[in-house]
Order: sequence, then C-alpha cells, then structure tokens
Amino acid sequence: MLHLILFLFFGAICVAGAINLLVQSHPINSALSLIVVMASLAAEYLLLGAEFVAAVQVIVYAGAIMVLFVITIMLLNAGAEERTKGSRVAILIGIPGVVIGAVLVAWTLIGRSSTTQSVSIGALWGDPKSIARLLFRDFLLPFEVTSVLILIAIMGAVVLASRPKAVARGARKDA
Amino acid sequence: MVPLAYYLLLSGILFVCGVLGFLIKRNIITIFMSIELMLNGVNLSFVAFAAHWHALSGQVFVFFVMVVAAAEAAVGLAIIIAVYRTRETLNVDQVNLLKL
Amino acid sequence: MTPNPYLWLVPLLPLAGAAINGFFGRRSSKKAITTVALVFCGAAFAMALFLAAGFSSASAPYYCDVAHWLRSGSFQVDFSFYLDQLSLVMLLVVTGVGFLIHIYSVGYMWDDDGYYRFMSYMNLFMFFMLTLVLAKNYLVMFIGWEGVGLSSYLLIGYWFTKDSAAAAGKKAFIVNRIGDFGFLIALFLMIKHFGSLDFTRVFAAVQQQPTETAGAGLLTAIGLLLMVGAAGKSAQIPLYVWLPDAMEGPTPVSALIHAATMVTAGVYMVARSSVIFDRAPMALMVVAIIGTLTALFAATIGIAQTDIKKVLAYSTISQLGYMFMACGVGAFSAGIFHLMTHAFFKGLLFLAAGSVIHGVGGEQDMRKMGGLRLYMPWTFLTMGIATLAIAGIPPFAGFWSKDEILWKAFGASWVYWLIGVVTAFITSFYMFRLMYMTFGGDYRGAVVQEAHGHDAHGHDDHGHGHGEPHESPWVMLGPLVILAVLSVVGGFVGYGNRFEHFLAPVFQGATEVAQETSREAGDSTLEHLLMGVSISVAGLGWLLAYLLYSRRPQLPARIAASLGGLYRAVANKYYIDELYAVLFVKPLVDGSTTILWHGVDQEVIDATVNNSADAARHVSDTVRHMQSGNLRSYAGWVAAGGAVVIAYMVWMGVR
Amino acid sequence: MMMTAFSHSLPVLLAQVQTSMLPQGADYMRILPELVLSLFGMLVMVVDPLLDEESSHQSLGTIALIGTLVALASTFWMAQYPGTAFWNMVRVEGFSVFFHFLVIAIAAVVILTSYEYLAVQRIRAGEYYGLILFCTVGMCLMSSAIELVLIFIALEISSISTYVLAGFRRRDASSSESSLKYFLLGSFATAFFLYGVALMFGATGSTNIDAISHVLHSGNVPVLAYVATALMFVGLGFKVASAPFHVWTPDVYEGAPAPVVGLMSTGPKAAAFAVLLRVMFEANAPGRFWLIWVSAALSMTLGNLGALVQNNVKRLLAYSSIAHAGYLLAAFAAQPALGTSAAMFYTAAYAAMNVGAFAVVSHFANAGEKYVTLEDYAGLGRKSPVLAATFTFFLMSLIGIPITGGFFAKFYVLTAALHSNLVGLAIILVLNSAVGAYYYLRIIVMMYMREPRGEVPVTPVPTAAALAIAVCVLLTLYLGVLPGRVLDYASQSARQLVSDTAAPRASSGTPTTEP
Amino acid sequence: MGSVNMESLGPIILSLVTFIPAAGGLLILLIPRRDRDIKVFALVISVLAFVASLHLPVHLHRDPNPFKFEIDKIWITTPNIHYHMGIDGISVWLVVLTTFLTPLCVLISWTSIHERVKEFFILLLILETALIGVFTSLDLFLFYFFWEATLIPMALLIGMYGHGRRVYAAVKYFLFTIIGSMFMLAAILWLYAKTGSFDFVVIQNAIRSGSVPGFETASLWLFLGFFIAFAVKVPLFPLHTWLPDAHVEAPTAGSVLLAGVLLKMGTYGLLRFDVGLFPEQAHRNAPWIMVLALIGIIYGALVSLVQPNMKKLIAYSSVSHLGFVVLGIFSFTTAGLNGAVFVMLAHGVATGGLFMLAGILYERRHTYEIADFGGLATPMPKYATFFLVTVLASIGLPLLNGFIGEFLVLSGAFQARPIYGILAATGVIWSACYLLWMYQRIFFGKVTHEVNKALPDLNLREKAALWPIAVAALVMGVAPLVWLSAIDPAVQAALAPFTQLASKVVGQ
Repeated sequence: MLHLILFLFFGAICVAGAINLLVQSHPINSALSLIVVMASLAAEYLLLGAEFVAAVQVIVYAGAIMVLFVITIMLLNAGAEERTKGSRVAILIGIPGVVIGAVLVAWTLIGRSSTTQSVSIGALWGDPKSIARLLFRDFLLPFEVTSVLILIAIMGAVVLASRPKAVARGARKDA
Repeated sequence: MVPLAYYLLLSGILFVCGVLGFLIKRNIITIFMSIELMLNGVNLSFVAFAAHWHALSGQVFVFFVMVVAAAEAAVGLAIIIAVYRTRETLNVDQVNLLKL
Repeated sequence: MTPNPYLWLVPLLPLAGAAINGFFGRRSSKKAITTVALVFCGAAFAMALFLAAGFSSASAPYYCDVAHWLRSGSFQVDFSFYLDQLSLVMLLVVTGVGFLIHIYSVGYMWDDDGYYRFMSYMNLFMFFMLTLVLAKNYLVMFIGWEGVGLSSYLLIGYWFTKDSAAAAGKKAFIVNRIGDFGFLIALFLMIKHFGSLDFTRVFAAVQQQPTETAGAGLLTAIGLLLMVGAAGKSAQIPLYVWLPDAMEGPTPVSALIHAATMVTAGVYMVARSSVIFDRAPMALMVVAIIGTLTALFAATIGIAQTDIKKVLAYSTISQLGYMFMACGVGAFSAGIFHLMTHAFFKGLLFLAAGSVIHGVGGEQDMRKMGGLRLYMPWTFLTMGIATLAIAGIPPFAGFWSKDEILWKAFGASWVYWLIGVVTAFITSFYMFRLMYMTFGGDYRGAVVQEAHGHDAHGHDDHGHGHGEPHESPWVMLGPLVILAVLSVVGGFVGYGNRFEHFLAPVFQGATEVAQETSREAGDSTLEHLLMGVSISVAGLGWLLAYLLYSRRPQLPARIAASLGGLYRAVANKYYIDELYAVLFVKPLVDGSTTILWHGVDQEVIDATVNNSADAARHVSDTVRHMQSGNLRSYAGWVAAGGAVVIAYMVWMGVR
Repeated sequence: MMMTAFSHSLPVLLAQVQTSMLPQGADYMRILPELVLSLFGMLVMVVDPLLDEESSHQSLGTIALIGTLVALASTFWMAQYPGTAFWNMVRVEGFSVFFHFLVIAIAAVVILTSYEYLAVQRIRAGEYYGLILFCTVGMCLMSSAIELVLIFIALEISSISTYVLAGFRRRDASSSESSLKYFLLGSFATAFFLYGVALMFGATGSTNIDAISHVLHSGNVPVLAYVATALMFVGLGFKVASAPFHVWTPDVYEGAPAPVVGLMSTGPKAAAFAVLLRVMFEANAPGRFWLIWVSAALSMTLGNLGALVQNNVKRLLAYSSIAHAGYLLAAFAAQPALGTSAAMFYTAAYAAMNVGAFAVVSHFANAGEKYVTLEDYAGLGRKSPVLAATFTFFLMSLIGIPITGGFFAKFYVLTAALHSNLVGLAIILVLNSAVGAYYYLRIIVMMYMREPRGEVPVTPVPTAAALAIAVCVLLTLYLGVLPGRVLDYASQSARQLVSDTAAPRASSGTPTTEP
Repeated sequence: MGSVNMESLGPIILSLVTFIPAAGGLLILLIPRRDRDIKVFALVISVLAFVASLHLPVHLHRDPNPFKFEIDKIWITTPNIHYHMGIDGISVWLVVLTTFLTPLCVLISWTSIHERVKEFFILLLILETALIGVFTSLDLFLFYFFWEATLIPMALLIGMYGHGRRVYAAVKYFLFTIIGSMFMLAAILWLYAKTGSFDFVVIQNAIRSGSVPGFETASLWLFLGFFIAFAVKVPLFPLHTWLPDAHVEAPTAGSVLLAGVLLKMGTYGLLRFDVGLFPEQAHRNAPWIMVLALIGIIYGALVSLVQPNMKKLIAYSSVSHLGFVVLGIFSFTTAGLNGAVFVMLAHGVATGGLFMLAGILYERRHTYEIADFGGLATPMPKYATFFLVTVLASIGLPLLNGFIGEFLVLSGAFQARPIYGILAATGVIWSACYLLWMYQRIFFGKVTHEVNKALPDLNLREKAALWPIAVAALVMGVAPLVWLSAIDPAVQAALAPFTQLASKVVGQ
C-alpha cells in the first residue's frame, strides 16, 4: 500500500513535471520542470530497488546533463518561445498519430498478463558487486566502447561550438 | 505492491510527453529536452522490466543510456550553438532553409 | 513440254542493254547509246523470230528453268520461262513493235538531254515485258507485271521537271499497285489452295475442279481478283484513270507501253488464266461487263478530247475494253487477235501522232493543227491507214479482229454486241474527227514560234523551233511505214479462223465454249449480216466526222454549246478524276493528317504519354511538399508512421 | 542464457570469475578492426595539434587512410577467428566480416574523396578524420554486435559522429541546419528504437539477439514483442531512410558536405541494414512481412517520385537513396536466406556506386558547394569527358543498366522477390526502376546533351579523388561483371545467419525447441 | 579459309565477331584526338568485323546442331549465368546485317560528325557489339545484358549528335524502351526463379516438358512481359510514338542502326523468345497481336503519307514495315516466318539506305523538310538514282529485296487468316503512295529553291557507302535463296511446336 502511495506520489510529480515542460514557454522553466521529472524518477527507481540507477540518475542526469542545458540556455540567452505556426503536419498528422500509438501501446502494456504481476518495494537485489560484475565483465565491451562515444561527443562539441575562424584567414585558394 | 503495468504506464506517459513536446515545442532547446524526457521514459521501462525479470542487466542498460544521453547532450547543444550562430534564432520553425 | 535453253536469253538481252546504257550511257556518245539499245533490242527480236521459226505446235509448250528463286517450306518458285502459242504471239508483237518503236525513238529523242536514260528505260521495259510474257509461273509474271509498271513510271515521268509528268508517273504506278493488290491476293489464294504458282501445276489443279456454275467459289474469287489486277494494268473501269495522264510521257513511250504492249498485259494475263476463268463463269461475266462498259465509256470521252494523244489514249482504253469483252465471252483468241492488230495500228497511230507533234513543234492541241496533210504526207498516209484499221473498215487489220469479237460477243448476248457496235460507231467518229482536225482544212497553228517558247512540252522537240510544220526524218517514218503495212495485212492472219486454230491448244477449254456459243448463234448468214452492220456503222461514223469536221467545222462548237452540261461532262472526262479525288485521295490525306497523325498519334498516344509524365511530375511536386523543411513536420511524419506501424503490429500480435 | 547466471550461487560465480573474468586474446582478435580504427582515430587526434593547419590535411588524411587500410587487413585476420567474443557481445561470422569490410572500405574511399574537399573548404582535418574513423568503429560494431545494448551504443557512435560531420561546413547555415535536423530527428528516432529495445527486453527478458530469437521461436509470441519490433523498426527505418521515416534525408543530404553525404548515405546505412537484418531475420522479429513490404513499396515510390523534379543533384541523390532503400527493403520481404544475401549484395553495390557518385559530386561542387544544381552539369561531357563518363557510369549503375553493380543488385533483389512469389512487389520494383531511370537520365542528358555554361569551372581532378573514383568504378564494374564471388560469400554467410535462427546455437546453452 | 582453320575458329568466332567492335572502341579511347585517324580506325574495325562475320553464314551448314558455333561457358555460378552464345539461320543474318551496316554508318558519318568525333565512334562501335550480342546470346541473362547495353549508346548518339529536340527524343526513346524491358527482366527472373537457369535451351525444354511449377498460371504474364519489351522496340502500335521522334533527331548513323538493326531486336525477340518459349500463349494471343500489326501496317503507312518531314516519313514507314514482320511471325506459317525474317533483313538494308540518303541530303542542306527540296533530280542525278533504287526496294518491287519478304509474309498471313492477309496486302498500295509521293516532291519538278540548284552530287565516299546498299537490295531480291536456305530450316524448327498445337486443336 505504501508502495502504491509512494509510486503514485512520485509518479504524479513526474507527470506534472513532464506536462509543465510542455506547457512552459520559457526554456529555463522547461529545464527546471525536467529536473523535477528526473528527481522524481530517481525516487521511482529507488522504489523499484535500483539504487545504483537512482544515484546515477541524480548525478549524471540532473547533475551533469541538465547543467549543460541550463548553461546553454543562458549562453544563448534564449527567450520565451514564439508561437509560430510552422507545421500543420505536426498538429494534424503527428499528434493524432501519437495519441493512437500511445493508446495502443498502453493497451498492450496493461492488457497483458505478464505485465500485471506486481513488483515488490525496494527489493534491493541489485548489490554493487553484481552490478560491477555485469558492468566490467559481461558488458565490458559496451562499457569500453562508450569511451569512444564520449570521445566523439567531446570532439563534436569542440568542433561545432568553437567559433569558426577561417573566415578571417583570408582568401580561399579557388577564389 | 504495485503492478508492473503502472510503472510501464508511467514510462509510456513520459515517452509520449516527450514525443508531444517534440511536435509542439518551437524552441530547439526545449525540443531537445523533450528527447531527454523520452529517454527517461525508456529508462523507467528498463528498470521496471529489470525488476520484473530479476535481471540486473536492465539497470546496466540504464547506465549506458544515460551515458549516451550525456554524449548526445554535449553534441546536441554544440549543434544548437552552431545553428544559433548562423541563424540567430532558436525557433525551429525558422530553421527551414533546406526544403522541398 | 519441251525444254528450250535459249528462252531466258530473250528477256535478258534488253536487260543487258539497259544496264550498259544505264551505267555507262552518261559518258557515252549518242551513237554508242543508240547502237547498244538497238542491238540488244534487235537481238531480242531476232531471238524471237528464231524461236518462232523453230516453233512447232506439236512440241509446244517449251520451257526453260533457269534457277530457283525462292523457297519456303514446300512452296517454291523458280525463274523459269515458258513458250506456247499464246506467248509466242505476244513475244513477236512485243519484240517486233518494240524494236520498231526503239528505232523511231532514236529519231524522236535524239536531241533530248537524257537520251541515254530514255534508251536504258526502254530496254528495261522490254526486259520486264518479255519476262511477263514468257513467265512460266505467276510470280515471275508478277516480276514483269510490276517491272513494266516501274518502267512505265520512269518513262511517264521521264521529263521529271514537269510537275504534271511526275504526278502522272506516280499516279500510274499507284493505280497499278491497286490492281496488283488484287493480283497478289489471287496469288495467295492459289498458293493456299494449289500450293504452287506454276502455270502447269495450277492449271492442272484447276482442271480437277468443277465449273462453278452455281455461284461464286474459289475459282471465281481468283478470277475476279485477277481481273482487278488486269483492270489496273490494262486501264479498265474503274482503274483506267491513269492512262490518259500517262500521255505526259514521250510519245514513243505512249506508243510502246500505253498502246501496244504493256496495257495489253492484262488481256494477256486473263487469256493466260483462261483455264481458271473457264471454270468461273461469273468471273468471266464480270470481265465481259467491265470490258464492254469500258469500251463504250472511254469511247464517249474520246469524242470531246482536243489533245491528240488524249484521244488516242481513250481510244486505247476503249479498244482494251473490246479485248476484255472478247475474253469475257470466252473468245480469248479473238481478244488476243485484237490485241495483236491493235498493237500494230494503235502503235502506228501514236507514232504518227508523235510525228505530228514533232512536226508542229510540240503542239498537241488538235485545234491548233489542221492541214498537215500538205506538210507531212507520209505521216498523213500512215496515220490514215491506221485510222481505217481502227475504225474497222475492211480489209484493214482492225476490221477482222473487231468483227471477230463482235461476232463472238453476239453469241454470248446481243447486249454486248449492241454496245460493241455503238462503240465501233463512236470510235470511227472520233478517229476520223482526229484525222480531219489534224490533217484536214488549213493549218491553224501559230506559224512563227519562238525557238524554245513552248514551255509545256519543252523537251519534246528540243532544238526544233520551226517556222512551220515539217515532215519527220526517215528514222521515224520507217517504223511508221512498216507498221502501216502490218495494219493493212495484219488482219489476214485471222482469216478462216487460222489464228484461232493456232491458239487453240492454249485455250482448249475455252474454244470449246466459244464454238458452242457460235454454233448456237447460228449460221454464217447471220455472221455476214452482223459484219455488214459493223461496216456500216464504221462508215456512218466516218461520214458524221466528215460532215462535222470537214464540211461544217463551225457546227461542233454549236452542238457542244447546245448540249451544255453534258458536253462539259464529257469533255471533262465525266469528272471521274475529280470524283476520285473527293472520294478517296482527299479523305485519305486529310484523314491521315488530322485524324491519324495529329489525332491518334499526337493527341491520343503522345498526349497520353506526356500527360502521364506531367502527372508524374505533378505527383512528384506533391511528394516534394512532404519536405516542408520544418523539423516538426518531419517529426510528425515519423510519429504518424510509427503509429501506423504500431497499430499494424498490435493487430498482428493480437490476431 | 547468461542472465540466468545470477541465480547461481556465489561460489560458482566466483569460480567463474577466476576462469573467465578477463577477456581472452581471441576476444580481442574478434574486434581487431575496431581496435585498429580507434587507435588510428586517436593517433589522428594526437598528431593534429602537432601539425601546422595548412599542411595537416594531407598528412592527417594519409594517417586516416592508412588506418582504414590496416583495418581492412585486420578484417581478414579477424575473419580467421569466427565465434563470439566478450561474453556474447559480438560475433564474428561471414555476415559481420562482410559488413566490416564494406564499411571500412567505404570509409577509406570517403577519406580519399575528402582530401581535396577539406583543403578547399578549410575544414578542420583532425576532427574530421577522427570522426570518420570513430564513425567506422561504430558501424563495424553495429554489424558484429549481437547484443541490443551494444548495437544501440554502436548506432549512437556512428550517428553522433555523422551528426557532427554533417555540420562541418560551419560557416554555412545550411550545413548547420542539416546537422541540427539530422541530430534532432535522429535522436528522436533513436529514442523509439531504444523504447523498442526496452519493450523487447520486457517481452523476452533478454537483449541478446540469440536469446531473443530463441524465445520468439518457441512460439506464443507476446504482443509486446510485436510492439517492440514496431518501435525498433521505426528507429532503424529512420536510419536507413525508408518511408515513411525518410523525410529527413533530402534536407540533411543537401546541407551536409558532399563527401560526408557519400559516407552517410552508404556506411551508416549499410550498418543500419545489417542491424535490421539481424533484428528481422536473426532475431526472427514477428510480423515483419507486410511491414517491410509496404515500407519498401512506399520508399521506392516516394523516393523516385520525389526525385523527378529535383534540380539539386545532392537532393536528387538523396531521394534516389530513399528509393534504393526501398529496393533493398524488398529483399527483406523475401525468404530469409535469399533476401539476406540479396540485401548484402545490394548494400555493397550501392555503396560502390553511390560513394563514387558523391565523389564526383563533391569534386565538382567546388568551393562552398557552389555547383550542385542540375544546370551546372550542363556540358560536363564536353568540358571534362572523363569525369562525366565516370559519373555516367555511376548513374547507369544507379539506374540498373547491365555490367554495373547496380544492375546485379537490383537483379538479385528481384530474383529473391520472385523466388518468394512476391510478384506484386517485384512489379512495383520494376515500375519504379523505370520511373527512376528518368531522373538519372536527366543528369546524363545535362552532361552530354546541353551546351556548357561558361561560368562553371572544372578543376582538374586531384590524385586522391581520382583514385577514389577509380576504385569505385572498378568495384562497380567488378560487381557488375563478376558478381559471383561476392554473392557466393553473401549467400553463404546469409545461410549461416539464417540457419542460426532456425536452430539456435548450442553455445546459448538452451535446448533447441525447433523440431 | 581452310577447313582446319575453320575448325579452330569454330568455338571462338562468335565471340570474336561480337567483341571486335567493342575492343576497337576501347582502342579508340587510346588514340589521340585526331579525327581522321579515329575515323579510319573505326572503319577498319567495322570492316574487319564484317569480314569476320561472313565466316558465320559461309560455314553455317557444317554444324549439325540447332544452334551453330555454340559456346557455353559458366560466367557466374550464382546465379547460374552462362556465357552461352550460338546462332541459327535466323540470327546469323541479323548479325551479318549489323556488321554490314556499321561500316556504312562509319562512312556516312565521316564528315557529318565533326565534334566529339572520338566519343561518336566509340559509342557506335560499342553499340555494334551490343547489337550483335543481342542476336547471338542464348542465355537469357546475357541477352538481357546486351539488350540493355544497346540503350545507352543509342540514347547518347541521339542526344549528343542529334538535332533540334534531340534531348526530348533521346529521353523518350530511353524511357519507352527501358520501361518495356523492365517487364522482360521481371519475366526472365521469374523463369530463373522457377527453373534455376537462364539458358534458353534449358528453359525451353523445361517448359516443353512441363516441369516448371506454376507455369500454367504465369505463362500469360510471362508472355506479356516479354511481349511488352519487344513490342516497344518493334515498335508495335500504339507503342510506336518514340520512333518518329528518335529518328528525326538522331544523327544519320544512329537512324541507320536504329531502323536497320535496333528495331529488329524487337521482332527477333518476339520470334526467338516470346514465340520460342511460350508457343501456346503466342498462339492464343496471336489474333489481337496480328490486329495490332495490321493497324501498324496501315496506320503507319497512312501517317507516313502525310508527313512533311523526310525522316519522319521513313520512320513511320518503318512502323508499317515492321508490322509486316510481326504479322508474319504470328501467322505461324512457314511462309510467314520466312517472310518475317526476310523482311527484317530487307528492311534493314532498304530503310538503312533511305536514312543514309536522307542524311546525305541533310549534310548539304541541314533540313529534312520535304518542302525545302524539289527538283533535286536535276542537280543530283546519281543521288536521285540511288534514292530511287532504295525507294523501290522499300516499296517491294520484285527482284528487289523488299518484295520477297513482303510476299512471303502476306502469303503466310493469308494462309493463316485470309482477311488479315488481304488487309495487310493493302500495305503494298500504301507504301507506293507515300514513298513515291515523297520521291516526287523531293526530286521531280523544277528546282524550287535557289540553294538547291548548286547542290553537289554524290562524292566517292558517299557512293562507297551507297553501292553496297543497292547491290545488297538487288542480290537479295534476285537470289533470296542464299538467305532463305539458311532461314528456312531454322524457321521450321521454330514452328515445330505449332504444328503440334495445330494438330491438337484439330484433334479437339
């Protein structure tokens, strides 16, 4: 029962945050809503007994990624978004599509016997040792490959975010 | 005891919110945030299924997804900065040089 | 059947002459050209005489297989030649008259620029005509058949810078082709049913068939189709229209091709196929009717023509009608007899007309002639003989053959005879009209003429700008004289049915029919009576012509005026050419242009293609607009697509 | 199944740790090309700051090229060690060797074509080549990974590097727009894919392809697996640019630098197709047939129709790549063994001709990608006969004229489709290739049948680009004249792949359920 | 050539003939851009190919197999593609026709092509190889390969060296044919999927023995798949509209090969593959195909009649003539088929000649409009003579080549269905109408345009190009047995299934 109450509580916060993200017109508000969502999700993870994930969620997501977002928003001095009417397709085709897809997925998620079984609160079966074993043995390769991914991200960020300077470098060969 | 389906439903709602955000938001950064929202929804699914199958690997996946999300965030925000430099706008409806 | 290894030489000799003159004539002297042309043509004539000398009815027919021509499965056609009594007669006529006309041409065409070309064409014509005559099967005959058409085309259009000549040549070829179409279908019928085109094999097969008295059958169909071909070549209704126009060619051509030889090929072909026609009475009747109608019809047009060659042309059509009438009533030998005599006197008439035209400097309008008997006595004399012959005045050649035909026609039906007699009257009238207008009275032409002032016939008398009419050189008069002699005596070969008997082996079946009819027709008294009638109508025609054109030359104009529309209709050849133009040519050209080309091709097919291309481009443009450039739209597509995919998969999973 | 290992008792676990805690040498051999590429990528990065920026283009490019060549060689070496590595993370087999070879070769040629482009466009070579090499690592892993999470990470590696590469012409608004669109939509699609992975994990309890295959083979497939397949298809369909997830392609291709388009229209696409093959065939995804059928038909039709009126050559080739994705997908609808081999051959042939075509385009586009409209190609046949002839050759291959690889590619797909009695799809394919002929022909017409426009300069083709084009011509020709060996290899590995599906390997430790 | 020599040549001669031109074309690539050298070289190569190809008919009878000079090597194992070539009495002459026309094309292009000469002759020679290949291939795949290979060189010839709306014409040509051939490809692949072979003989045997699964239901579609490809190429009404455009805009050599050989690919394909593989379907569908052929004959002729453009006129006349071929083929009679093959050859020579002649005129006056001429027989008598001979051959005058084929076709059609034969025979009249009318308008009358008065007559090179045409037209007309004796057995073999069919029908 407690489990259900906690789930519903954090779940409600989570959904509210998500909806707020959509409703807010200023990106900084959206970013803050997203942080709320993430925090409440961390709580949900704890309810599911995934304490490692919960911790990482707070550290990586809320701590690192969202900081990036906020900094970018600040950097670009992004204001409230304009209500331009750019896309009829997104509204007329996309949203109905999303609704239909969502209903169908929800229906499959609820209606199946395999998913109606309950999970117990904070089962805590994922001890750090097991996780480490997984991470550094079975998932060693993805783990290592992730370093390549991060390397790429760094390179990409450097290349793209740095100010292009070649314009000042004089005439091009072909010109 | 909470049925697994509740968690899945919550994750689905988050995912759909992300998709909707992508469709209706005009600010590129907010759109990007919507993607993060979708990933978060997926993460919840992973953890819930991990609990269901009693398989820790689901939690490890979440870890990887987060790393990917971080990498994406770095690159994505850099791209957004680059776009802002050339176009001076963050409104996605105005980023439409390439079309037809 | 006796092999004769020399037969193939006869047609080939003129071909060699044609080839030599054609390839080397441009750079040769006129003497050399003349020599080549005459030698090879003469050699053919000599060969023909040689063959005739060795000819014996007992061992006829002769044949000669030269080579295989084509083969397809079991069907085979060879280059093979064939000589029997019928082809012998034709052979002699063609080579003989042909040779004479060649000689005449030397004089007539000497000054023409394209002399070598002309001689080469003439030789080429001889080749094809002889191939036609000597063929042993229908397909080799068809070579000649088409070949003479080609030569005719070339020779009519000889003065190609003249638009009318070029058009006439084309018209001749195309109208002939219409006839050939019928001929071809007849050949296909033979191939289909008899498996061969060889005369002997076809006729042998035909003889197995019963006579189609009850109605139209295979043989009737073949006969009718052959008649279509014959009508094209021999200028019968309704395909006669090309022959008057063909007079655009040089006069020797008119004499040789459009009077003496080629146009009679149809008669020859019908006679050759007598076995078929015998068993197809209905086809035979059609032949007779067409012949009779043509004879009368063309004769009436002849009355009002003022162009000397046009008169002769319609006369030729009319006489050919006679021949078909003869064939139609089963009197093939009479037809061939008339063919022969006609070759003499009509050839002579044309040559003499040519001499006249030559003499007056290219003028062909008889209204501008007159009194030429004084200027060109030889021409007058020979042409007079020919006129007497064609008019059917005894004892000239034409009388015998025409009388034979009329007699046989009477045996079949008195209607044929009556029309024949009327035609004979008209013939006599317009021929003597021609004589009086040309030679009688005073010269009406412009005496002083510019040297090259007559554009219309500029080439005809190149370099002959004369002050006044003059007689032709002897190289031209010689053939006239010879032909005149033949026109006088030619009829006597038929005396006492000798000609008929000679040809009898060829027309075995046919002669029986003819004899039957003549027996039925009665005794010789009747024959003499009819003969008297025909002589008297000929005389009457002469008299009328004399009255109108010699005694009261102003009368014809008044009569013409009083007849009004009728006269104009006759003078304009009953507007048949115009009718054909309106009925066939114009609809064809306009229809092809507007309906088929612009209509179907461009408006329907191409437009369909282009429209579908446009439609594709249009759709493409629509597809392009999926790419609005808006990111959210793209996401919308992805989301919607995802929804569809999910929906499908859920359905698949639940199912 | 390895997941079940956790239910074992601790001592047993510890014992296992003793024996197999560390990867063996053979494990490294099985990812040798990836290692080589990563090392060279890092080498490029390290050398970059040491060099003067002017001169670095050549040397860095050469290092990268050597890297790819060494990687190609190491692929052969890798091929000697078939089997799984890193605890069922990757598997070396004919299939993965084929795609390794393919994507590395693509990378090599693209590097060659980039030499001139980078110099003219003043693009930072260090990051550029580094990203290409790392991207190749991702593509290689995509083809050999048999674990959905690794596939996801590899996919992200190749995607993120191409996102960045697309934006490399930073002074150009269209380039960054292209990058942005690619990035946002790519991430969007990746999220779908990931959700699919999550649901598949939920449905089968595993993310290992073999394990999934085994579960799905045992009958009674949960609906969740269907939905998972659908979501994964959305993600992968986006990557391979198949309709209706293709909308990003023209915009991104138009804006991205031409050599990069050459890369991303072939390499990541080929890798994505490899993943799709694994997911569809090896994992035996349920309910795929009509999904693929419709998507294939839609892709080729929309692609071809869209291309008809394009005036920008890059955009035109983008639509053409959508159409080709459709042709390729048609093979997926066929019987697994036939379809897989046909699809493999197609990716190879398509790579050869499309990289070649983009090599020509990127040379001709000149500085700032000025000359990319159809009109600019007018009279190229006169001004530069060889360049025009090679481009014509590639276009002929794209049309599917015999003696080119493109012909056999289409040919095998058609054969596979007809073999599987997909007459309808075959006819749609046939009609589409006919329509498609038109727009390729427009380029040929422009080059040969229009008068040249004076102001379009044609610079001489530098050696590197010439070499790249020559390699592409030769490969296209080779695939068009003697396709036998490649196809034999493809069908052999396809049979292997598919028979794996039919009877899950013993190494997965579970008894076979198939009769 | 000694018999020993012959033996050694046997297996490779076909490949030799096929690939000499292409090899020559590749060599031209290496020749520096000196136009004269290129032309001479191209001429030498094409003459060489012609001489080599003469070996084929001369030694044809020595080989007792149905397909002579057969060579069958594995090219690609999977799929089972063979390099299988061979000819019979039908294809041998089409090969010779190709090699015969190409040197003439080279000659006729000598001065009319003055820029991008190198490319021109390369394309021409490659085209020749592709054309020969179409006629020699016995492997369906190989056939398709050569079939498609003709497409690009021809489209480029039209598009690069043509005039006026050349691009439109080239694209139209390309699209029409490629859309058609795609259907054929699908049909070929279906056959491969079911029989596991591309080999013509193998597939034919498999079909005849009834061992192809699903053939009964598919045969109609297969037949149509092949038929569409061939019908476009022939071209059969209503798929013919690409032809006039292509011809009008094509350079002379292109037109000559297009009319002379390319169209025959369609009729040859109909005969060899459509009829050869699906006799029952061919038999069943013959009525409407013959109607289309008939429409083509008459319609082509009538439209031809009113064309103001010389080349367009000849082009439509091709539609008409090719209608005869199709009619002959689908009459399924010995005469019809013999005639059809013969018309192919005769049309190749005569119409090829007409296009050459038109090209000669174009070179002088840069127009094809008939109205721009008139009275040309005066300044150009030799030209007029050659033109007349060719026109007469085309009209089908006995003793010239057009007649033999037309006669046999009509006779065959008449045997099969009299009414068709009769309607088709009207073509005899039409051809005389349109060709003679054209001839009259171009050559007869007075010279109406001042420019035309000074037109030079044929020069030596042009005569060298035209003499072979004239001689061939005459020899084929006088001694058709040279050709027919080779064609006839092949035709009989092709007809074998139909006699069985016929007896089956009778038996019912």
